Amino acid sequence: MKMFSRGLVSTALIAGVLVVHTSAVAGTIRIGATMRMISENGQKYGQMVADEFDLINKNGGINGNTIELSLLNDECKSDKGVANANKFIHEQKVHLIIGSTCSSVSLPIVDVTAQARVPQIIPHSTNAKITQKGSAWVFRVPVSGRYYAGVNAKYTGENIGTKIAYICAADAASQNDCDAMQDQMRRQFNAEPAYVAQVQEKEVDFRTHMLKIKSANVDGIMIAALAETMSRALLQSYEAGIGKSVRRIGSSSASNAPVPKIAGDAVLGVFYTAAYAAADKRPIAQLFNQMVRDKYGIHAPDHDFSQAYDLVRIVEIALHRANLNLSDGSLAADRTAIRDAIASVDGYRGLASGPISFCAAPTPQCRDGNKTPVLIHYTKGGEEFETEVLARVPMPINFGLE
Amino acid sequence: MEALLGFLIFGVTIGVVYGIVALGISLIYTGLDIVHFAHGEIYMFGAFLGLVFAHQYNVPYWLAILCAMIVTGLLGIVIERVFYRRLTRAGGGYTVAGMGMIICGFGMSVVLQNIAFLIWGADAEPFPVNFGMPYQIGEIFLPKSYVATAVAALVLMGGLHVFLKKTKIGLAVRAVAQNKDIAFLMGINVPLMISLIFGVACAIAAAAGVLIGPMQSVQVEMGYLMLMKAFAAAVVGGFGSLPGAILGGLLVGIFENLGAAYISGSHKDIYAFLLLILVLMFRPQGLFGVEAKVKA
Amino acid sequence: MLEVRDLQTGYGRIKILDGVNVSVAGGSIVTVLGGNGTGKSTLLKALSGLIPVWDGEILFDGESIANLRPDRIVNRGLIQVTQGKEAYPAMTVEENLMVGAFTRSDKQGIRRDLDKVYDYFPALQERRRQLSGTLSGGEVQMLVIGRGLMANPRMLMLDEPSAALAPQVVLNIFANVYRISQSGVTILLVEQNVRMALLLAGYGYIIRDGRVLIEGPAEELSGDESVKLSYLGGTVASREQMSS
Amino acid sequence: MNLVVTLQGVGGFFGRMERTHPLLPWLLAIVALLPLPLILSGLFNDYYVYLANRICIFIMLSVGLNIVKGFCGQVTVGHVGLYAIGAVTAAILSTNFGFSFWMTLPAAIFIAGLAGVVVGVPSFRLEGAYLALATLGLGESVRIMISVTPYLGSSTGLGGIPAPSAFGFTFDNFTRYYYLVMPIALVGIYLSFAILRSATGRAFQAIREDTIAAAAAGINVRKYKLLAFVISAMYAGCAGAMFAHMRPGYIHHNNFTIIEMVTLLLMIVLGGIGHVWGGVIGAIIVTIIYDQTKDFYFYQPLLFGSSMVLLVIFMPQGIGGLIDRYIVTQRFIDARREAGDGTS
Repeated sequence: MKMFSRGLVSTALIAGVLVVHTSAVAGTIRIGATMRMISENGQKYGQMVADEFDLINKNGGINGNTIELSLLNDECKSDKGVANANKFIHEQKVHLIIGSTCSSVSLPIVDVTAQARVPQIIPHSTNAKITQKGSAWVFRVPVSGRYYAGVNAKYTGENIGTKIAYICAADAASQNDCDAMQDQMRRQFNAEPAYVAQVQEKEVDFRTHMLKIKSANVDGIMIAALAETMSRALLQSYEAGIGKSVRRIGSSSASNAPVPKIAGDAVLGVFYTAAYAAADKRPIAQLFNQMVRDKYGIHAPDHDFSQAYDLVRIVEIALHRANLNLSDGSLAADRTAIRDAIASVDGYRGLASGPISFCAAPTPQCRDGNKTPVLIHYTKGGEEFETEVLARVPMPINFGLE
Repeated sequence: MEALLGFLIFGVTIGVVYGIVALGISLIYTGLDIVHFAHGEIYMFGAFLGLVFAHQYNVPYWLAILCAMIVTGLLGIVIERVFYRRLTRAGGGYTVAGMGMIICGFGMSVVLQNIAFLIWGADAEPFPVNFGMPYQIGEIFLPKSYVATAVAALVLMGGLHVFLKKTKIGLAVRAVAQNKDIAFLMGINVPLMISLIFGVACAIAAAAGVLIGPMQSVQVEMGYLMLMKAFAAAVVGGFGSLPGAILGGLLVGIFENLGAAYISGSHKDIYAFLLLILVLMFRPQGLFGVEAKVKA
Repeated sequence: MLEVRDLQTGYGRIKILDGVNVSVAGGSIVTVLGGNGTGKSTLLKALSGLIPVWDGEILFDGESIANLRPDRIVNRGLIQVTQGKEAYPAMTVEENLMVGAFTRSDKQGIRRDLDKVYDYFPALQERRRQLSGTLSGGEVQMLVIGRGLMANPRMLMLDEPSAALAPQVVLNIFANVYRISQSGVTILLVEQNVRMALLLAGYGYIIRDGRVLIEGPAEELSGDESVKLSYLGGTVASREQMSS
Repeated sequence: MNLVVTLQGVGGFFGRMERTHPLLPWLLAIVALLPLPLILSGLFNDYYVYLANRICIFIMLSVGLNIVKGFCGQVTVGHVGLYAIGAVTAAILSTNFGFSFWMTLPAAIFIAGLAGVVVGVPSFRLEGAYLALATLGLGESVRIMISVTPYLGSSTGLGGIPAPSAFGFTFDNFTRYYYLVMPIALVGIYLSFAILRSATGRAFQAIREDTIAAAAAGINVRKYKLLAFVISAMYAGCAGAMFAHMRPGYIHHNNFTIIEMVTLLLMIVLGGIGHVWGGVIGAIIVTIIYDQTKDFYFYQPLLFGSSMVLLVIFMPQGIGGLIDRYIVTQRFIDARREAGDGTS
């Protein structure tokens, strides 16, 4: 039993050495962001978010208060994301949580923030369930996956055909895109999928699937996967001998820069829906493209950049509006005030493909900010890729809801 | 029928790559009596080095393979000398102490992956190599990169065979692999040979990495899945058998592609594990009946 | 030629040899005798550098070779021939022999020595392309001696060449060991087979419990019946073997 | 040196307690650990209570892994697969069939135990690295199965797993959940001790030291190897259920990857393989260090990986080994001092 007591005391010792983190300082708005940082773009979004908040501080802050951002990596793993959220909420006592970038991490964090009554705003997780949970504390800047599916299905069924093969990677966003698309094809055109393959999140070899798809004589292939996985699948679809006449449909991650970079010419003609097109002709979009190119060395920002940027702006607006006390005792009240302020954002027009509006009810209608997907296709592959906007489709507010 | 031929081609092209990596794993096993759990990361390093040579220094593809092999081989020698040597010197065997080697391998794999991330970042890098138009056999397209992979695998295999059977150093390597004490008594510098074995195994893995680059692009996380498949290949072929490793690779490649084609595509990655486990359970010495060292 | 002074060594923390003194003159045949577990093999391992020397000295040609790496010791011409079961079973006979010549680079000399080995042991020449795993026990013993010779040794240390072999075969091998010795190679013979070893050798040591118990010229030792009976484990068996 | 004196005083106290009744010190420990959430949230904040919960789950995992690895000497790297099986079992039973925690916990333990049989059978024929490969393959197959099967959560994960409740009391926040997982973890540690001290534990150790000698001594090697795997699998299953029911009640297949396995390995290596308290010490230290180094996320794998490599090379016995050595030395000094006192 000696051992036991020793164990106990050493535990206490270790706990005693721990650094006690910042307690509340008046005049500071604390924001915690959890993202997948172990990826090149993730790192850069994170950097951009941090830079933008710095800029706000340099320009005098918000109503005299400064913003303190703390950025943590969740590796796109739900348990790490939940741990980060808890750290933000209980240790750093943040007023607002930004994150996560992965649907499978955002999903559980929604429950955490709902229980702890902390506002959460999501930069780019598209899984429809996130806002369908009915939490009053969650806001989503990006377009929900169900809108993407509606637009993709309509375009596919009317212009390409209804015999579609699906390759769905095992991450929450892609899975959702895949399922929703099949659902929409059924609903709009009464079309069953011609072939469905479930693959690993980081699958590298798709050629067997492609050969089977080839022999199924399909009109189009939907590839729902994260950027690297998708680009491999695109390349290998040509290796398997599927010609250009079969159109490739991407999930929203097709907008990420690695897709044209890795897939090269295999990306030509691939179309997808996203929340932002670098080919956007508006001056604000051109300015943004220039800024990202100069500051972060990215040829053209994908919609994840634009959504992160819009998110910062929306947070800025909301914080300006919120009546914050920022004292130790007012944490709960401040969190509620920020939530209500974000909910009051109406008709924000930034980089996003359509106006972003929130409202108070804890429903997807109120909490999915952007409802305007934009249909894009690639006209040039490689690092210096080019895209073209095919259509901008405002969706009816109740679209795809049961 | 043509579809079957297509599946077989895919199985063979990926299978030879599994086989090459398995060759290295087998070689290390014979030479050092350890199963190297960080070999996937060595393979990844090789792929990245190949990319660096091909795109930053603009050397031709075949030369990039060679350069990557040399640099990765040296890297392997350093790792073996600095870290593994202390463990293997303490004696092989897989008692509680021998468990250290496995854990050390896992730790090393995490370290190497993190270092590669810090150097090259997390994003996948394309490895475009222009091989020209694919061959066409009936309805089947056969990209030249596949042919190049198969040829390179054969060259490596043949080269290794000649090295081991026809050269004096190769003879010494085999002697060390079979019995270190006697090799020592014959005046062979055993520590040097062990380093050499490790270096050669790492160089071979690098070649596999560069070969697969054009097919699958290059990414920090690419090593793990390859390692699992290569383990399966090495076990199926009989651990410690060099021709067995290549045959095992082909078998795993074909098995998983046919499984994906005719059983269920979604479970493609499980087939290799299934094969690995079945072989381990019922024929631990491998399918091809070659003499393998089964450690107790 | 070889001087061992107060040699202490062992495995891990267990001391096996506790101050052994052995001396071998150039050109002679010296035998070290002892039963199982008396430390004979440990002595050889320490001499060829496979295990560390704790204390004491090993002088070869007047130079200390204690705690040198085995391949360095081999380079000086001191070669250990291991027991017969330790050939490389997955290599051919000739490959086995070539492993022995690893330290050498004179192709002509190697060729000449190969012929010499085949001359000593014609059976090996017949089977030069066979895997050594297919050889009989006696042939493997010949092979490992031949392998030792391929290193062009100045002194050869033999570890129980008679172990588990038929008397006729043992006779053949010992005859060849004698021929090797005549060609100018110093021999240190470690044996359990007392009678044969003492017939061949000029001087003998008997070790027990990690120390030299008795030493002397071979004729004296072989005359000393009490030595065999009291101190050599397994002598009865070997005497029976002899008489059969 | 005051610390040492205190340690010995407390140790002696517990020793006396144990002589009174073997379970007494454990009950006392539960009582002593009861106010921990209050202390932690008072000294620091609620986040540390959350960490305490995580630590309890990791303790279950690493103590279980230590039984098969440390006590019995079998190299397994498929432990996260069993953990996943426990978690998924609990999640499906509670969300799809409405079972309560008190039903899902034994079910998870049972199903994981069954899976432990499957993982254990290869150990009859395989040793060392071969066994590591087989268990790695099995563990990874479990994860892939989960990731491609919609019913098992697939990529969306399984969410909405309810918080356990008993007598109208719901364990729905960290402080409350702590009072559920802390006793379970202590029971886990106690059972691990009990197993080690029992005839079964001695059989495990005999197999670890020398399988052939153990068989020669009449130990049914297969039976005990299998038993070790099954017991460790049950620990993993229990940890899985504890993890699944913890707020926010969400599991995803990427919680069970090889990286988690490496973290587990680091825990038992750091704590000391085969050392009774090894898993506990490792789980506590690794969880806390992981948390404290969160800001350096780019270098965390480097830190963990290199500490694994260096530990294996320079401190293979881990912290547990150091403590053991300290205790042995201390007892030796005590004995000598007592002997000295006796003569003077």
